[in-house]
Amino acid sequence: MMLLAIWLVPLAGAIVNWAFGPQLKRAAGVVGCVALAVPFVATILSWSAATQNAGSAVGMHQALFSWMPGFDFGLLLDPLSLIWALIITGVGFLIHVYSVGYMWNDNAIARFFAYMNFFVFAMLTLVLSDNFVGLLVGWGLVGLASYFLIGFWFFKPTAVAAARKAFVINVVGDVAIMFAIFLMFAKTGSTSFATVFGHVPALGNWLFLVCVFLFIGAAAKSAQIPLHTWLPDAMEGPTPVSALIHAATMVTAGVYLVARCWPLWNASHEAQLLVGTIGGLTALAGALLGIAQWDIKRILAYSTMSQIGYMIMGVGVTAYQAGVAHFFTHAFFKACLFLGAGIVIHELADEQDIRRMGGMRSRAPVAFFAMFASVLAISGFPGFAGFFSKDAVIFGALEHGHPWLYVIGIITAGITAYYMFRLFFVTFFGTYRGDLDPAQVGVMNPSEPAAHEPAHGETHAPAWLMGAPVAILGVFAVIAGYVMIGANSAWNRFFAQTFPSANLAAPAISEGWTTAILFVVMAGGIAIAYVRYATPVALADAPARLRAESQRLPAILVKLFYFDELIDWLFVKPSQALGRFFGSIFDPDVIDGGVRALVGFNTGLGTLVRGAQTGLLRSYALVIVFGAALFAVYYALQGAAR
Amino acid sequence: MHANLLPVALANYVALSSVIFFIGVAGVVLRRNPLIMLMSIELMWNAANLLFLAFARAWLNNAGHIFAFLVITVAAAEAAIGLAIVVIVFRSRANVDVDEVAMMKG
Amino acid sequence: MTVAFWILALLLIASAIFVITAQKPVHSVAGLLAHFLFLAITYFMLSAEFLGVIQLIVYSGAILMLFVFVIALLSSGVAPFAVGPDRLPKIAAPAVVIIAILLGFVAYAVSREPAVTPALHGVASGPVGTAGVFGSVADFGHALFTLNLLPFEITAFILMVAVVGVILLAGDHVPYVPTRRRARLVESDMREAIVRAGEE
Amino acid sequence: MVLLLILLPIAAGSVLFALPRGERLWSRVIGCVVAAATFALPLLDPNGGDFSARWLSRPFTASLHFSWSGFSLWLVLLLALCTFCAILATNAAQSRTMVALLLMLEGGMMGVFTARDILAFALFWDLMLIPPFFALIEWAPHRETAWRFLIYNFSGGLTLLLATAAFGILSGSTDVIGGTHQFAGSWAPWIFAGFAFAFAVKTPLWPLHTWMPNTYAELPPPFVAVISAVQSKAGLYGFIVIALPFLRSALVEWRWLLVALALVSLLYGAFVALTQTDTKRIVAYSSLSHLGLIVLAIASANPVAIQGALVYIVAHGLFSAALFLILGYLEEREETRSVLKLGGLGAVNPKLAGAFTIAALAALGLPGLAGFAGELVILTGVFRAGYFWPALIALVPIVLASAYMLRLLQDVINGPQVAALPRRPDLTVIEALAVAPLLAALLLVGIYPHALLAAVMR
Repeated sequence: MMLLAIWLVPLAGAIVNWAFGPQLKRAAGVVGCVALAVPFVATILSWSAATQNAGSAVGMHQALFSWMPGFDFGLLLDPLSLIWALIITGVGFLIHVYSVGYMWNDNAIARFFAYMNFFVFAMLTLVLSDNFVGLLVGWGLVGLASYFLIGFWFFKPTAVAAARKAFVINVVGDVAIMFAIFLMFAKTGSTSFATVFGHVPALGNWLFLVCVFLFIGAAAKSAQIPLHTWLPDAMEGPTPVSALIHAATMVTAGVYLVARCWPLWNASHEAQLLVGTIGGLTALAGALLGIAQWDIKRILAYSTMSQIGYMIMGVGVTAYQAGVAHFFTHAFFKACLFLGAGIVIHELADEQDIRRMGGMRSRAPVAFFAMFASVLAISGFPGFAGFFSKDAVIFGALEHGHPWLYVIGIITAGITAYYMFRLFFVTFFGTYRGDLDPAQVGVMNPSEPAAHEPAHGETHAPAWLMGAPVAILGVFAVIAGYVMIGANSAWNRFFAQTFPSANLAAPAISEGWTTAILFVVMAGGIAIAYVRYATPVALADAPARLRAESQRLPAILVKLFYFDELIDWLFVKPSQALGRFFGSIFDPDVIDGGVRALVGFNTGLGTLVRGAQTGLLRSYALVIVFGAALFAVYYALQGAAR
Repeated sequence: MHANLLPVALANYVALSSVIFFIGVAGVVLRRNPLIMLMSIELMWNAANLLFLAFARAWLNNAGHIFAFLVITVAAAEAAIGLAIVVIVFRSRANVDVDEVAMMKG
Repeated sequence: MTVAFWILALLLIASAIFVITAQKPVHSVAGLLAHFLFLAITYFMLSAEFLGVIQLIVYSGAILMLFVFVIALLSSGVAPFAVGPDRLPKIAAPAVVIIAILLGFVAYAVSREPAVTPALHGVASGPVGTAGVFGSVADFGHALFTLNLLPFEITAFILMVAVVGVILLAGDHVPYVPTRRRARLVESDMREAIVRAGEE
Repeated sequence: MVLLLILLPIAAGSVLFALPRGERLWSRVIGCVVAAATFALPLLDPNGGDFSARWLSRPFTASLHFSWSGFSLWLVLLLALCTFCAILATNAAQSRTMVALLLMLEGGMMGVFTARDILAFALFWDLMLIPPFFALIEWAPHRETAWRFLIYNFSGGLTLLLATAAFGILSGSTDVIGGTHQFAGSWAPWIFAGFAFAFAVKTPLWPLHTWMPNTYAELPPPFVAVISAVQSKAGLYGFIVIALPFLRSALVEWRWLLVALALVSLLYGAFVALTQTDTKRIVAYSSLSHLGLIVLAIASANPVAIQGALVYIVAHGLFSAALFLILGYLEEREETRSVLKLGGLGAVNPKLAGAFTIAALAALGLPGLAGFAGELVILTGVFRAGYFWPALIALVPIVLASAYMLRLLQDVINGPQVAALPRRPDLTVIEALAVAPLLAALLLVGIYPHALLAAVMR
């Protein structure tokens, strides 16, 4: 019952908002928030049941119905899904409250909350399902919700294109998971987690293939290279969407998938190597790309990609607790960063270019303090949430025997500190630059302001609607890591029954030294950012410096490592060319041409014999007589022979 | 007349019927006037009927009579339709030369 | 009997030839009428008195009347037909050959005796009109309305279709020629015919 | 009962011609009632409805034998539902003629789906081709489309008849559908070829598909809805009830060809759909792609894949009917079918946009809607049958489907409003009612496809 409540209440909220949207208007926000508060409370109430060892397996399980013969559907709440469900409903609730303020003056507020609630339902389907098909259903539905919300302002062509791109790339992931399901079903005859994980040896040679295809799915959803290009574009959606879907929850589904399938990963060393490497590379690439961005949300998007790279690296190298821990802390500080950025964007009437911001410290103090905490957290400053989890991931890579990933992790941490503080300094320090000529700060093609047209009788939302969630998230960005202190922390005990404990030899560099190295690298990153953007000299000269930097950015970073072009040239262009060739040459000329040749042959034959059709009645009669005569002759000969 | 056998040899009836039939054929093939063509067709029908009746008499089996009866009705229907066609062709062309009515030319 | 047959045969052939050689359709009709009369007599000689009567009533009475009506309709007032030489179609020569072959076949058939002696299904004796006598009306009617009822009904249906067809065809609507053009054609042809008649 | 199913629509269709030509209300009312009746009839008596009368004794025995059970029951219901919705959506000036033809089409197809005798099947096969032909003659802008449709499909009908005759003569009886005896011998491949050609033309399968895009683009939407949703399934139905049970050995011998053609259809349709600009042609080519998947399932001859094929047949019927009806509404409102000209419809006509979105999502295989269930189970079965690469290749069109379907959807309903387009009111109640059952069924089948199978497996 409890599980059904967690699962279905958001759906009910979505249906109510969808069906009665025009009547509800702003009350849709209340419906949306309640539809999240209920499952959040229900999840907390289920805590003890979900962590207990009931019978053979940990957690609450509820079988629901047989979807198809051999495909049974049920719900499962164990510690892993509990963590996700808590973040989805808890952080989701805060973001919903924030959204009421953010969407206060948007006419389509009911539609917005219908989509948001639907997303939560889909995400809960994903994490609560006890089998791969249910997971895939949730996987697809969150993609759909993401599609709707990215393209929420459907009159903007850029938003529409971004939504399509996100959906199509996510479908690549969906079909990859589908193929993994075929493999598992063919070998184990089931799609339920329990059965598949109980028969890992049965997969035999296909184990690596299963892992690869599952990971393609994870990579598409979690924006791992080379399937990451949709995530920065997805920032076309409203900011709360970016916070909930493209930072805190949906994009971490890949982490969930790998963590959920730990028995597979534990059994396949190649898969660990693959996933760890991709995760590390993504972390690095995201951080590098974050350096060259000016759009506040795109910087955050690349940082999300980079941080998920860490998580994937963590779970990939089988440091599952560490990877999940980074998801946990990241959800708070990244949501906080997005929502804070949302306050800033809201304050500036939808301006997103940080070059045209500056001095926001006084105009948005709540955002300033919350984001400061979060920036420190994401940089891994000791004492803040990110410090504990990121440290664990990086050290885990070394611990599990991947020194290269360890090095990449440390380098990335430095870059992260640099570009996050760059964002922070440029946005909040100095003086406001929005009233300067855009070209003066290096903005060549300024965006059109005001994505949504202000409605008549526009009123201001109460300030706490947006401020309180940001503040709460900011607090969590500080304290969320405290559950992870020490080897016998609450966090590790929580997952003791879920993930296997590995007995590992102590690595060459101890955890303490790792922390020290990380701190030095991070401090270096912050220092460079401070020197470049926040010294009094730099602040005084900010417009000129920003302009100069805009012109000097390396082309490869501005072009985002040419991934978009590469995908375009490798897949999109050939597909279109093929389609055009088939549709306008092959179909009409080759296939129909063949048919026409047949027709031509027949018409030719017809022309040959049409001479006989004189139209003269009497010659027809004569021909009939002629035929009759032939019969007569035949019978005469027959008779004569007899 | 009251004997069971034919008064005249069956072969003679066959020959007579054939001759009348071929006269009908000749009429259809040689004449251009559709009315005379139709009449020639009637000749052919009747030649066939004569044969039916002759054989019926020879074998004392009245199935031939039934058939001849049916032939007469069908011939009547055919004549009616044929004449109707002649009438409408004349209406539309004021000319009933069958060689000039060649709409079915391929 | 034999003599009667030969006379009738000659008359039948002669009238048939007249039918196909007469220049005017009315003459042909007259020839056909004579032909049908002789044929009816032949039928009587073959003990088929019902069919002989039918021949007279239906053919001579109904069908030939139809021909006469059509001739009268078409030739009222104007020169009826564009009468030209009755050209032979181009394949006349092979046609002659074929007909010759066929006639040869007929002669051959006549010259042979039937290979099988037919089994007889009744008697030809007794007064005409009595039941059970071959060729009597009662005998014919019995056969028609019992064993052959279905074909008989189908024949009725065929006649009905013919009636409907004739009404459709000869009615006011001539489907494949636009009315105005048809009227123009008829008009011009008639004018031409009158002019030609005046010249003659 | 079962005869009523066939004869009622045909009779009602004939009677409708007695109404005046421009009649719009009563023809639709009668049509809807008849279609609803044909929907209710099998539901009242799901197992019954067997009618049999000896038709031929020589040279082989054949019966006019009809019944509904299992698989055909679902197609009968699908057909009745689609016809109902199509008639409801009929809004042309000539609705009388259209409704009458739709009913006759329904009757003919009912015969195909309920026939238990291959000869009767072949008879109704040809019969069901006639109403669309007349519809094309009446409404298609190009006369040759009608002839192309007729010639392609009747040549299929001819090989079907020849194969039926050969089958009957060699096995003694054609009253066999529903049984499973194996037909072997040197003639088996030829008979299979005859059946397969007919079914492949109707489905259609590459390279016999070129009649389809024009036909679908030029027929009035209610007609395309029925033709693409149900009539195209006749070929697949034939494969499943005739080719699979009786000619399995020939099928197995030639399955490499079927698999290859199915894969080509899958990819070919998807690639072409990517670049077409006519909304109806996009969906037409997507049909080529989707139905290729079902042929793949049949060629694999794996029981799981066949179950999936059944689900997908129903799913494709539902979403293609919905899509074509919606595209019809769209064309009626915007007076164009080019995606290059359309745009921004969502703001003006939100209900239309919503319905369109659901249908398009089902078509691209969104999890939770019917299309996904079919795709997943089909490919699972195909994979289980040992077709590793075909199953992998068949995933590519799913990605392409999301690309072309979203392109279609977004180009029409999203983006800024186009000033040149006329602004028309949103869906009327009747129009919405015409697509609502289809969309609801899509959702139901997507969430609980087992119900569908349970009825068939019983």
